Amino acid sequence: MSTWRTALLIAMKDLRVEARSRIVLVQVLPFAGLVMVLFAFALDSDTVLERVSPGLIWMATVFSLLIVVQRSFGVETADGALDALRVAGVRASGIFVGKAIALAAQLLALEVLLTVLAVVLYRAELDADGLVLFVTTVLVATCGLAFVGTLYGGLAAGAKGRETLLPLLLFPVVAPVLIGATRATEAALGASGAATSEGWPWVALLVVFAALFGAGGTLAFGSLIEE
Amino acid sequence: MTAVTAGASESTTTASVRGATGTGTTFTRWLGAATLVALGALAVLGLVVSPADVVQGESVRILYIHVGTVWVAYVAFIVTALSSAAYLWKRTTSLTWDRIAGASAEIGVVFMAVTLFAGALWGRLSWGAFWVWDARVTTTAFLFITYIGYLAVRDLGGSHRQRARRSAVVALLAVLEIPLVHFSVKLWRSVHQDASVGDRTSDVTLDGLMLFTLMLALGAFTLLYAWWLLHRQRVLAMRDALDDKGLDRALAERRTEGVQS
Amino acid sequence: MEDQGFILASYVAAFGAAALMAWRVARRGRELARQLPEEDKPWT
Amino acid sequence: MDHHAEPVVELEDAVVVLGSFPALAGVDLVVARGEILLLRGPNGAGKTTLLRLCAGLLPLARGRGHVAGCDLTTQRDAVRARVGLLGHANGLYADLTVAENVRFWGATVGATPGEVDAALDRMDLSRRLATVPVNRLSAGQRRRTALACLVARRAQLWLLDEPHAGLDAAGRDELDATLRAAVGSGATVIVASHELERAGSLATRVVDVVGGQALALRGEGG
Repeated sequence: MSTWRTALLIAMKDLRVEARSRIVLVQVLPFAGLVMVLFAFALDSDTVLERVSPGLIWMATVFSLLIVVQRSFGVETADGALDALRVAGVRASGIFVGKAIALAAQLLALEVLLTVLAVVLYRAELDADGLVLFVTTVLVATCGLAFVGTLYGGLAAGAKGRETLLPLLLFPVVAPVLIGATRATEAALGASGAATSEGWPWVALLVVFAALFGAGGTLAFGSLIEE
Repeated sequence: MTAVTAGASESTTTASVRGATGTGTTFTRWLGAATLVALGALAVLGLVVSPADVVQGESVRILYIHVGTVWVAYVAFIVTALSSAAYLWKRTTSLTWDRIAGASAEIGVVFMAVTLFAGALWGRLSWGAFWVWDARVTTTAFLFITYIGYLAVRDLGGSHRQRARRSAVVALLAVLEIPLVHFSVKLWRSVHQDASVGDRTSDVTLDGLMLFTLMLALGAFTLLYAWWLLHRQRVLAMRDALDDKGLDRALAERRTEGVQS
Repeated sequence: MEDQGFILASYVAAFGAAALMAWRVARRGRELARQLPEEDKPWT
Repeated sequence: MDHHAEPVVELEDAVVVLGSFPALAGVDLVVARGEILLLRGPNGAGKTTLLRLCAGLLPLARGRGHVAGCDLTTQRDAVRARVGLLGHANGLYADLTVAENVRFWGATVGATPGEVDAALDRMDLSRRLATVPVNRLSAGQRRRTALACLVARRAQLWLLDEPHAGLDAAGRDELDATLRAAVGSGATVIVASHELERAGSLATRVVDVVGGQALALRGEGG
């Protein structure tokens, strides 16, 4: 079975498990919304909120990424499915890409909700010409986050103390995405006077990040879950 | 400048190093002695003998520590990355590469902590701020946390081989992150309105005795790094051997029961 | 002056860390060496 | 037991080292197609290591081995694709139904829907149980579902580590019937168990795995 077909198979399985259990829909999305509301309480002045809304969107995304990754690999380790995949000789790169696709799909749903909340709660305006930049940023950043989340999620899966290990490993790594996505979104929303053109170098950084961790993950994932 | 304190800190290191027997050999004793002399000289020169800098006054003395330790920290992480690659490349090599990677990361993290601490103090004296969003300093802080994560991964359990492979991959991924963080912070600072403070440490030119003291600092800490790495690698080797021995004994006992039953 | 305190602090940090690590690794080395027969220690 | 049937497992002086401990020290074993072999021996004797070796998970330190026609050192992925290893965990997705689990595992080798239905029928899971989520099944039913996944995955060699653990009497009888049926249709089964009386009647051949540096394989009883 080619890596790509395995990946699609794994991605479909992950999304079906989510459709059946609806954990992300019922727990993670409300959590992300709650985080946005808590940010509003903490910062409480409207002008500040409007200016930092891009940062808050991506902060909430990174927090939620953590939970979705833990759920995604919790499903695998609950009954030894990840070992069973390996024992069945399923290609590790296929598992990596498959789980990354499913993770990316769930993250995109999350980011749509967070953007809507930012517009509603923080009065962020998303004008037409900023939209292209914003959508590109979201797509590329989501790929990067999905690759990194799956890579370190697989490393921490099944390890003792994984709940605290995953944030320790993941947060330093997602820092470039957090900076890049926030600055690009700022340019897209015209927040704090940034022009749309200033956003594109950041998108380039996000593309490099996604490419590096896509390639690195595909190569390394096998040896991370191999016994 | 009180010479007494310099002497005091120097003597504490003398007593402890010379006594090493367990993992010591004649070579490491010579290396230990050389390290002590270099560190002693650094303390004396750095704190007392070398002059204050005409521009920044006494605070230049911290620079010897800050630059010395950041140099060794980066050397340590390069060694960790290289030995991790060496372990992964020729899969058949012994676990020595893995132990060198682990030992080097341990001392790297300690030196990174010292350099961040000294850097903050130096920043406070030169710029009145403990922390500034400078690309290199941020990357250093970022590396500090990343390698704490690496050390956490190292004691995740599993067989020695499993630990070695997993740690090696994480070490190489950490190297992958450095350019990403550095580039993103640099791009971020250049876009920001108030121009970044620039690479502070590089625009300070030292000469004469001060330059010599700085070189001495690099040398002393590198010697310390080498000495420590040798000893730590042997300690890790013994600990692995003990783990296996413990396993042997336990299973041998069960085997004898197995045969009798 | 504030400078003295900071300068001294940086030296104590560096030398203290070095001393602590050297002492710990030497002690751990002696401790483990006692529990292992000669052939497990290639450097002796 | 006709020994000239084509061998599924051939091990010659197989040595496996875990860390620096020789878990298997020179094992010679031949298992023919259609056998139900019982590995008997105390815990830590090397039974599980032997199963994991046959599943292509562990490298051979010395000696040679072929499983399902593939070399254990050079074609380990090929071995893994043809072999099913079932430990205490069933490797199932609790949120998905029985049919969805079996279909997923079949799809990893490109099994056709027909094969999936055949696997479900073989374990008589097809009627009302097929659409039940795994998390509402009994231990015995989960074990049957896991075995159905092995069938769907076209596993020729079934390696079962303490399969009877955690099953009630009815569950165990069900499992024995399932294994006999599987062998009937061309599979080969190796069961590791330290419950002597229970598995004895099931096995066509019993081999003692005795703990010790040299893995003494004695007795062709059973």
